[in-house]
Amino acid sequence: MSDPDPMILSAAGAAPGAAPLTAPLAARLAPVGKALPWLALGLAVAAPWLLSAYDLNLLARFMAMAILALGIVLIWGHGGILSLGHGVFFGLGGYALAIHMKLADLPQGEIPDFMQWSGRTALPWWWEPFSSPMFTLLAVLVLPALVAGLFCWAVFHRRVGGTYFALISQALALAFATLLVSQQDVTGGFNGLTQFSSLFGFGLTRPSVVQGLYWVTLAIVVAAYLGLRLLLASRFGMLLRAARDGENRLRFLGYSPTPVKVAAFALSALLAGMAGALFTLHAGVISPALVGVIPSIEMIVWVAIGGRYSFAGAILGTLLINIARDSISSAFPELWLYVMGALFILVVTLMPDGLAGAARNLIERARAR
Amino acid sequence: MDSVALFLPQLFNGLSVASLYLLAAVGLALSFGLMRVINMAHGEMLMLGGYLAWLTLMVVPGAFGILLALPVAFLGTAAIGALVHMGLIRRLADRPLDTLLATWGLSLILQQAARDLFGAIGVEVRAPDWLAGSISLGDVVIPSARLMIIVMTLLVLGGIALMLNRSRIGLDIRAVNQDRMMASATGINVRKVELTVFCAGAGVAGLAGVLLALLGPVTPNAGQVYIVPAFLVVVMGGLGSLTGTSMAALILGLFSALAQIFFDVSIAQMLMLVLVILFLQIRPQGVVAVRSRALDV
Amino acid sequence: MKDESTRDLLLAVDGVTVDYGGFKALDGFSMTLQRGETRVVIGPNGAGKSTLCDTIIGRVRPTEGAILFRGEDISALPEQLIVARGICRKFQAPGILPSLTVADNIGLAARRDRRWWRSLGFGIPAGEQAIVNDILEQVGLTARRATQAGLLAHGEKQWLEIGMVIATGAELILLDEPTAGMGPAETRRTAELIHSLGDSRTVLVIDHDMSFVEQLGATVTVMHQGRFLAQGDVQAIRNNAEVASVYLGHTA
Amino acid sequence: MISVRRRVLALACMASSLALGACSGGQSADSGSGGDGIAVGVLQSLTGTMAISEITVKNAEMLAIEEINAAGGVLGRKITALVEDGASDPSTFAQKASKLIEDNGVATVFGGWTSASRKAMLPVFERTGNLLWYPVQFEGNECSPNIMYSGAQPNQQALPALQWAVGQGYKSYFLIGSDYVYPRTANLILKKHIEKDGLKVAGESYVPLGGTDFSGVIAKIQQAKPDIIINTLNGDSNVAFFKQMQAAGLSPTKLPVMSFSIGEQEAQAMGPRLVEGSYASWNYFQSLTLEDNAKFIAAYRKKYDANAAITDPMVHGYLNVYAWKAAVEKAGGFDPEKVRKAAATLGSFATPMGPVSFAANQSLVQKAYIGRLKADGQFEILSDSGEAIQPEPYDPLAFPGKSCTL
Repeated sequence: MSDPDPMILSAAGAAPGAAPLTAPLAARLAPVGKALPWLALGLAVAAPWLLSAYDLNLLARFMAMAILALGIVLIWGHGGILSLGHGVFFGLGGYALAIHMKLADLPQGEIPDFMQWSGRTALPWWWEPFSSPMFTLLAVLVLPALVAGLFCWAVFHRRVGGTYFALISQALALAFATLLVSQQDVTGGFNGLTQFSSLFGFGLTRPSVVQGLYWVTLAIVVAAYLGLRLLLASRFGMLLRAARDGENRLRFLGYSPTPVKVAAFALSALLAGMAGALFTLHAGVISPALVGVIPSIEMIVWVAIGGRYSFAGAILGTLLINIARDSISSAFPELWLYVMGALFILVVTLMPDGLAGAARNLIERARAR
Repeated sequence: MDSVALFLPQLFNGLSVASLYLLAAVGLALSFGLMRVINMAHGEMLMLGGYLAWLTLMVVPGAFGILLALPVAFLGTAAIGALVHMGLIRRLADRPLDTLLATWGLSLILQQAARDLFGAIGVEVRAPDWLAGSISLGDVVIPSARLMIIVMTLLVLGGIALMLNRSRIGLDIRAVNQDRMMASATGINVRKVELTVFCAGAGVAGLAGVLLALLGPVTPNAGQVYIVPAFLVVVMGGLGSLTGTSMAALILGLFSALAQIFFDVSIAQMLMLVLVILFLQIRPQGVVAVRSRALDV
Repeated sequence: MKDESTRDLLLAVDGVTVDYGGFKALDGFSMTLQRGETRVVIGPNGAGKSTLCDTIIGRVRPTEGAILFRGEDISALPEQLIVARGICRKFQAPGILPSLTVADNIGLAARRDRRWWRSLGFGIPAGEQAIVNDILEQVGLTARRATQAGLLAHGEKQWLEIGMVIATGAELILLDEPTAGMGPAETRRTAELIHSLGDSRTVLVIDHDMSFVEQLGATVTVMHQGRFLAQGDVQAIRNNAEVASVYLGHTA
Repeated sequence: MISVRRRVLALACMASSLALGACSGGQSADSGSGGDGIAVGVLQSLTGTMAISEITVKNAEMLAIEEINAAGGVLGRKITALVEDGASDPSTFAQKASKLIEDNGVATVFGGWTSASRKAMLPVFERTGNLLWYPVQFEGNECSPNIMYSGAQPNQQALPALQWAVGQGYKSYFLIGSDYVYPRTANLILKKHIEKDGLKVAGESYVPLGGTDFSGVIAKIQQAKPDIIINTLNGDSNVAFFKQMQAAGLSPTKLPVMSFSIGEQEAQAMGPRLVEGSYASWNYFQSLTLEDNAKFIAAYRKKYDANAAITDPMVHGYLNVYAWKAAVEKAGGFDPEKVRKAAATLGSFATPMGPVSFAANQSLVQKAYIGRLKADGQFEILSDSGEAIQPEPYDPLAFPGKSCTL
């Protein structure tokens, strides 16, 4: 991919001591611009007091998804790796936590109901360690990253191209979802896993717990946002962009681009796994319908529309698309697929930098005037 | 279950599955070799082929109808292919991953449009009696429809090979495939070549749609079932090589059929992906590697 | 190699053939480079000059023959390991990293520890900052250090890439048409730059521009159809009838 | 100058404020339970793979609501139906259920089709203490106080079908299904019963949902040579299956097929020619000659589509609304807790499928019928279970020692 990188462009443009704003409009906007992010953060923190329980739950789910979107910006926008299989890593995180919660709810010696009606009489061995909260937390983080790292390495170390990667990752999403459905006796099959009552001893229906989990999600969004920006500014970020712009050039400078890509991909999968676990908490269900081909590609839509180079854009895109889907699909169910298809085509062809790019252009135009 | 006795019929089934994979993949593979883009709406060309067959049979029912449906589907989907290429693919030249996404958006729209036009539940293309029966060879029962698929695939394959190796446009295609800069410098109209290949590929997918309709319902998401295996065939086949694509389709088709002797279809699907990834470890350049000087930095 | 001891032999290309499905871009080609030498390779289009570079840095694998660097056969090593051995190449089309700044481009090239996990830090490490400043000065891009490399003028990109190649600290530097698209003044500066590398680096230059070759004043090797044709100083090559016919034959 | 960071954060702000705006906008749609209306939720998939089936159930539920309103409502209050789309996605069902209950304050919800959607909604109903009326046959093994299950339990559809087949003298059974929960669990129960009866399970195969390649499965069937196939395939897969069976020379008249998911609508869509002669087991067939049935069919066709096929789940959806009305009236109020207790003690009430009642385990006591598909897409009813069958959520043979504790 040789797309320009507008974010870096403007970062480079904003050299210390650059000319002060002269345009009165921009001058008037500046304090607003300064205040807006804090206002947004304030509103987001205060959301539990401002929103109904249902709306808060909705926002919490979307925030969880935004964590995944941040990871996609890292690998797609800045690493040039298009993954059509991030649902897999979302699912791994979600299922890891779901298995723990299922086990936590079980009376001594019992096995989950779906295992019984699938003809099983004992827990599968690999369920056992998930009864430990520590192991589960570790699994939520490590498992997706590990699988993603191995997968990414297997494809890229033999220098298979980016388009191939996209296609193979899509096949991975299909295979993962199909496998989950077919191994009903250990995965819950098509129904997925649901009916959780507590997490680490906290009742999930208690309002204080619900609010607390929302804040935890928000904190992770903010932390991931800041962390990723820091990472991008580091030499690692430089290497990643270099691998995107000139993989071979990087090789001929003596670097091996594969581990850079693998590390970035594993990190984005780790974020996806966290997102999956938090989503499972908020939605109360994880199922194959959330991890297959279609959901995986929808994740790309959020980022494409928000702006593939912009972390804030990805958060915005995720929230917007999901809110729009929630309202449009209720009112005009048939319309939703047209809207999504058309949005995809238009954004990709006409504004590849997404909303964040459009907003940046507007600001720059205002500044130039 | 006696797996030895299942071997022969599954071998034949594997051939017919491989044929469908090949028809679905060949257009993708040729376009990919030429332009480095993948059309995610290619599956919908299969679907359109199926609906065109259905429409043809509404107008001309009976045995003749299904024969007429083949050219109708080919030309119809090729025409749609031309629109897709001119309206979308060409605009996104040099942005392969964006092409992937834009064509996926298109696939979504086409599916929903089919749902609105023809209904969500799908339509049935009635095979004429000479295609609905079967031939018995000892213990192996061979459905005529599947035989027809294999024969049609061989014909299409032969046609493409003839076009590539014997015609003027075939020469141009091979030239562009080798080195587009040089080809363009020698006066070959690269855009025309790309358009031709893209349309022909879409047309072949349309044919596959007609044949698919002999085996199952034509539904708005009929194309989705075969498209992911077709992608894997492209990945495994190597860049723009007809031989490589054919061999990859054969390997994957036979593999998926024979794996079904021992596993459920779901597991067989998973194993197919594992096979492809393992294969790439050994031969990342695909079954057949076309060595070319046009390496990019 | 005549009377120099093999101790000073840096690179030996030994009977290398590169076969593109019947077309031999290199056909049993051999040459050697001494430590500290500057060598120019010329030849008509399609003579195999760029393929020679490609083969040395591992972008193309020879069908036959070996490439010995300090006596070690490197023809099967991955690219980054070849670079680690001390060979670096400047490409014909400027191979810079467009979304990084000029300084970061050089900084990346100047890194001594190129393992990925050592990249988890910020900026250019203090120890390497001096090298980066030096090289920026050498290639005349100090004033442009904060500019995004993609925004440089064509000539500047060429210099930037030369700077990157030097910054890797490679002992053997391959420059593939370093003056392509440059005016006479810029060409002269490039020649000076190559001169200034002195004896510390071995340089292999590929170029068409005879005036540039003259300014370099180095030994010239002529290739034709993937084979060795002639070798000598500029004057000798100018007077070589065989070389003249090859060039005329191809330009006619 | 506005720095990049600030600009970027500004966008985040826009996002959150938009999110907040849009979210709180949702509350204004609240129609509430006050005044003279009573809000109920109708939650089916209007989009996605399940839409084709679920829309007809939604229609039947809306018809019942309309009829009740025309007749004066419930306890003198008109019913306001809030329709939501589950989009064939379990987590969307859960989300919309909680929206209906917590934001819109509905008194009860009618809806769900797949077990996955029901499983995802169940925690929402248990948490909020609301009540779901579920209209589709399912695999049992569930018993929640917050769900009224009117669709058949396995012992009201699958087992009667097996009993009939045994009675016909079939000895060797091949089980084929889509790869999801209902087929696998139904087949698990069937296998236990087939083995207990000393008969043979000739084979068992699953294809992924929506799968259309049956070459491998048919080869196995040809190998196993069963007497009858028990088919729990779903949707489009059925067309492909029957078509490829026919091409292999195994039409339903040669090798009998008993299906649990092919109703009148599916038969009509597939082209009855393809499935003619195959068997089905349901609690309702459109061809039932009952006065209430004729009335229902006429009303439905008048409102929606003069040629509409009427199916078992539609009738269950329809009767659910009437059962809720009767229970509310018996309880004298809308409190879900009281309504469900009243429903379980309602006794027999009239429906298009004849008189039925809810058992103490909140499932429906109903008859099972076996039908054979005719060329016109209607079923010829071959036999019925005689008296109504008591629902058994846990099959005693397959799941010994489990029972429903409400």
